[in-house]
Amino acid sequence: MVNPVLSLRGVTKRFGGLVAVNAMDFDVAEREVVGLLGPNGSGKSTTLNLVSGALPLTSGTVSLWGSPISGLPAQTINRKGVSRTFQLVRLLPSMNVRENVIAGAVFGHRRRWGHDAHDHAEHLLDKVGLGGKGDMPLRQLTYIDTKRVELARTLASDPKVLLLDEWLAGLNPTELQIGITLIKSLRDEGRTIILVEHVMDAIRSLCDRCVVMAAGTKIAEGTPTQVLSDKEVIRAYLGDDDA
Amino acid sequence: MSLTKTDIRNLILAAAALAICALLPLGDNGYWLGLGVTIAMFTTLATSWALFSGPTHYISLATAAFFGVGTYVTGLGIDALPFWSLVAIAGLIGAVLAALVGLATLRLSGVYFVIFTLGLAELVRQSITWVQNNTGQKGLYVLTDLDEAGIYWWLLGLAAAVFLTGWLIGRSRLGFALRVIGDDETVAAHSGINTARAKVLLFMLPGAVAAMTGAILAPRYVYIEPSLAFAPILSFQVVIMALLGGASRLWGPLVGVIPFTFLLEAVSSNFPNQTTLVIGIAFLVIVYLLPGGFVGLLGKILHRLNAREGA
Amino acid sequence: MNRRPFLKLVSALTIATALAATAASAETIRIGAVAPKTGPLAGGATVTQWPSIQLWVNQVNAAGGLTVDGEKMMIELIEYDDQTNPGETIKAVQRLATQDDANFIIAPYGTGLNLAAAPLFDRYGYPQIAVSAITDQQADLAAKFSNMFFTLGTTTALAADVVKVLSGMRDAGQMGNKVAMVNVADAFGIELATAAKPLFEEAGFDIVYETSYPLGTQDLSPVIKGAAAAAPDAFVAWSYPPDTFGLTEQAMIENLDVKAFYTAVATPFPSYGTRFGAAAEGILGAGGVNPASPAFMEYAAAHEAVTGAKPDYWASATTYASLEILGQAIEAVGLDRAAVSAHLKESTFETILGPISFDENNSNAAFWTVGQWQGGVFKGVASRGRDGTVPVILKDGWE
Amino acid sequence: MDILVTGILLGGTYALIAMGLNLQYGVARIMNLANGEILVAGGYFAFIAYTATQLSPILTIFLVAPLAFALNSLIYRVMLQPLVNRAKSRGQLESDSILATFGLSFIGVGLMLSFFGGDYFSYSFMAVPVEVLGNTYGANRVLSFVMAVLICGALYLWLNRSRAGLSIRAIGTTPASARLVGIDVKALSAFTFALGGAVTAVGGALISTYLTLDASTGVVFTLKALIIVIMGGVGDVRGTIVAALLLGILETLVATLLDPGLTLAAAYVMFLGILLFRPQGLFGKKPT
Repeated sequence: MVNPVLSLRGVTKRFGGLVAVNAMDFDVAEREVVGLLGPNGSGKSTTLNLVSGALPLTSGTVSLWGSPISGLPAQTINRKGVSRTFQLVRLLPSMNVRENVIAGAVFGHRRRWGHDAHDHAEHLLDKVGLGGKGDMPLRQLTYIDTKRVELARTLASDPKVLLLDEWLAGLNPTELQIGITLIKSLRDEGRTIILVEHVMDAIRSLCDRCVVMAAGTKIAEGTPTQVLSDKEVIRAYLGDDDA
Repeated sequence: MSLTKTDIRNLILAAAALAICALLPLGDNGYWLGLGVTIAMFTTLATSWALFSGPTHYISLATAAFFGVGTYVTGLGIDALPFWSLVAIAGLIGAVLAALVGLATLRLSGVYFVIFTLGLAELVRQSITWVQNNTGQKGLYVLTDLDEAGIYWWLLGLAAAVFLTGWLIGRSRLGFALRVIGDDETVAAHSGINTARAKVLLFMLPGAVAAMTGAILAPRYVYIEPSLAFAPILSFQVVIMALLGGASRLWGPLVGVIPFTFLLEAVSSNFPNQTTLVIGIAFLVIVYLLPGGFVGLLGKILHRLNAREGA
Repeated sequence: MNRRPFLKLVSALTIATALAATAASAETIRIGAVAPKTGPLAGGATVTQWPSIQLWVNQVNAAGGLTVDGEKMMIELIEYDDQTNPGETIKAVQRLATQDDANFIIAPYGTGLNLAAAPLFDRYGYPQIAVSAITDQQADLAAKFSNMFFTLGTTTALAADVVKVLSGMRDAGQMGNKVAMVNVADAFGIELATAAKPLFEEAGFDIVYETSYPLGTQDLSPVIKGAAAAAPDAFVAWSYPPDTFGLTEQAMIENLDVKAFYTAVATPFPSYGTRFGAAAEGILGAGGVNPASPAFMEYAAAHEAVTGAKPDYWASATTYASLEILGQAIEAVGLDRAAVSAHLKESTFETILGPISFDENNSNAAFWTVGQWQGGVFKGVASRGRDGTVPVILKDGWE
Repeated sequence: MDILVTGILLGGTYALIAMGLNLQYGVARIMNLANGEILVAGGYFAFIAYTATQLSPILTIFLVAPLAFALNSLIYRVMLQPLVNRAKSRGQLESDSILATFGLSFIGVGLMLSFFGGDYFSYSFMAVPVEVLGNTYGANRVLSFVMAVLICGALYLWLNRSRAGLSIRAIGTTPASARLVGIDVKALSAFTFALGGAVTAVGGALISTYLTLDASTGVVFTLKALIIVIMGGVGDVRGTIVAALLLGILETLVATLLDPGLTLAAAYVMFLGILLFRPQGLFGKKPT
């Protein structure tokens, strides 16, 4: 791959004796949507945490446009243009919807403050489908709306790379379609996206490429159709019942 | 940055309140002024404490350490330097000390911070007495012409500066960053906030203010002794007053300091033999009956009123 | 939790305030007292300050009060606890001066608290007969606060007389000239050590061990072991109450072999004698009295009868004497505070310690400096201008 | 060698001071700032028993322990249980309990003052030298060290070998999961809090044989205990013992070889060092 936006080389994470992520290698090209798949506990979220700086690496490197970002604190990685959502939605409970979005805009990759940040937040709320709800307190939001707020906050710093950790999980079919359309529009804006996802419909319609993990190791890489028919992948998901 | 009409109105009201407070020494030069000094002192300390601890939820018990350092700055320098410069130096030393402590401990979880700050007063006191002992320093006497009214005005000025700083921080990126950190530190870091730096920067404020308060009050104590300058009780008084008022609002500590000062005054004048006992009971009453402080109580009342109107 | 305790507190407050208001009738002399009942200095104040105040007020009132302008006036005592906190001392003095309209205020306890209160005593014109305020700054302080009087002596005198007593023993050939000197790292200990060091050197003593330890040190055995290793002839500790006890016990356990053993504050406390019993024999300490004088014996007996506790052998009697002085001055010139202050400066007062007068620095020039446990009693062995010193004896083991 | 023995003896004292708090904080999650007052109260009791009836402090502790247990049990049920119930998070319980127990410590000082007065209390018990490895030490310190070993050993065995001990350790590690496997967290928390109080009071009774106490000194001990508990790792008996011994040895080393004036500074430097490099304490488990 020429000039990958993000590349992982030998990325490893140990918790005591347990190897959660074992020598992961893969690249993500600009404007690409890459799905990170695998059964529960296979190390997908941990990999995402290593990229975003939430956890320190045991060994290996993560590079952004060729320069290493592994070892940097989360805030520095965010300022370089990598932004994420969380597996369990994390919002700021003491703030209203708009302030939650502004929180993403003030300190990140592209910084805004004052009226600028306010207007930008309104614009993003419109975009994620929460137009006019800026003054609402969080406790009045539905589940998908909390996900929308989190996405808007993630977008507020105008990131180049988006890490979405099961952002589509738990949505009903209608909401899922809305979500898929939204993510597509983000790619069309020129963002590079890594998805940790279980929802197969979303993977098929969104991902250019998939990386499949099992027990911390990469077991397959390719287009969604390729990896989903890979024997190794099927065994990882369904178990070794024919062995 | 632009000021709205409400902002301007609030500023004018605050300036007027300050002016009225500044007139106190002209009205009474004794008992009430003495209480005024106490209130001004605790307002300054508790408000600056809450500026850091309110948003971050770190309970700092380091007030006595910084305060003691401030009294020592005045005690050591009063014969050599003008008073105003000592207050400034105390603020500077307090800020630097706070930065060092913050760098070392603010990455730790809350309870370690509590205990380290609690021990800090003792540590600083031992270090100072050790140096004093090994340099053959005699007792420190602060004999100045600064009287009670002068100390009061100094404290009032400092309190005003603290409120202004707090107000400005509340409108700044730093203040906003701290609210985010207080809500969710992980989100803060992933939103590009340098959490450690923001916390250390803000911790320098109560450090500097407590040291300046100590420097201002040193002439009132006349004789600077380590065991009196670093008395740990001060740290706890500041915490309880700030929490009684409510640390989530800039004016919260103020509404805690005033009733608490009068309560302590009533207790110590009426129960001279059971002061400690009654203070302890008062403490428990606050913890059990007013968990959110007066600010929380007000919030609840407003909420109930709103609910009634809505229904 | 229900609301009842709070209501009780409120009603108790109301009642107490009402009582305080009615009690303040015109026929009494209101005398205020503020000293620690809690905090680090409470232990000392409970032995030295409060009982003597209680005794004096009790005795004066039992005798029908003080005679002012030919009329007997009873004393009404108003007590406040300053929690060993100078801020509280200041508030309490202000309260006494302006809210309680106290006629006179008894000086607080401890150097720091006395000095914190001094500007207020000065401003309101109250005479401040300080007892437990030992300082070398008496001249400066008296110049600044003209109503402040000092009774218990100066830091330098306290240190100098220890040197004098030890020099005497050495010159008499009773011991060598090696001294181990330690001090508690608090203002008092540091001041005394700083004053004593050059005096020891001038007197030709060899300081073979010198160190300080923090207030509240739980194990003083390294200090005693360090001193023992230097094989001194005399051990001198400028110590505070908890460490005075701790050092003595360690010295006993280590069987510290010295001819003279000195610890400072709390050595004259009766509880020191009770605790160490025969082992206390020959131990030197700060202060002293003439326990054989009839005046002191009478005072000690009354002290025990009224307060249930024995007085200490130093500042207790001086505290009582300071109150006698105040009483005599009031009887001489009345309730006018300026007149009382003036009278204090020019007169001589008969007290249980003997006659006391104040010099041009408002200082009492006659005071006890060094005492020693002899036969279960702490006797003065050195003083400035006091009668009844007894010869010093050698410390002969710890049994 | 002498330094080592002196340090270990002092470490025994520190273990007595800190062990009770470790139980209270590690399991019941109450950072009990009134710990020092319980200790001083235990000391008072021994003092009165000894001066009034010549009852040896070694026997007094058998009276002190059940009394302190009952008192602390009452304190927990009446005052602290409501806080535990209303706390929404660990952090809230921490700040609430800091404030509540701080109030309690005031009440403790106030009560002791009104009952016993503010005088120092000290008495001489077994203040005779004993020889250990060629050097002399106070018999009372040696005795209290032996008692510390016995108490800590018993606690350790009980926590690690008995069923109740296992449940208590489970609560200390993960209260939520302990509830799921059928452990009565409330009752055991109360029990452990009371036990911690009893251990502290016994420690106070033993310490009073060689330290001079008064009603207001409790806070000094609370502070030391907190530092030791945090250094050792919250909720771990071994950690507290090791931290107490380390602190004792360090302080004695500094006092003997450097300067007694620097002992406290050295203790805090060690405390800070441990916090920086092992924030979970010497024996604490890393939170996952």
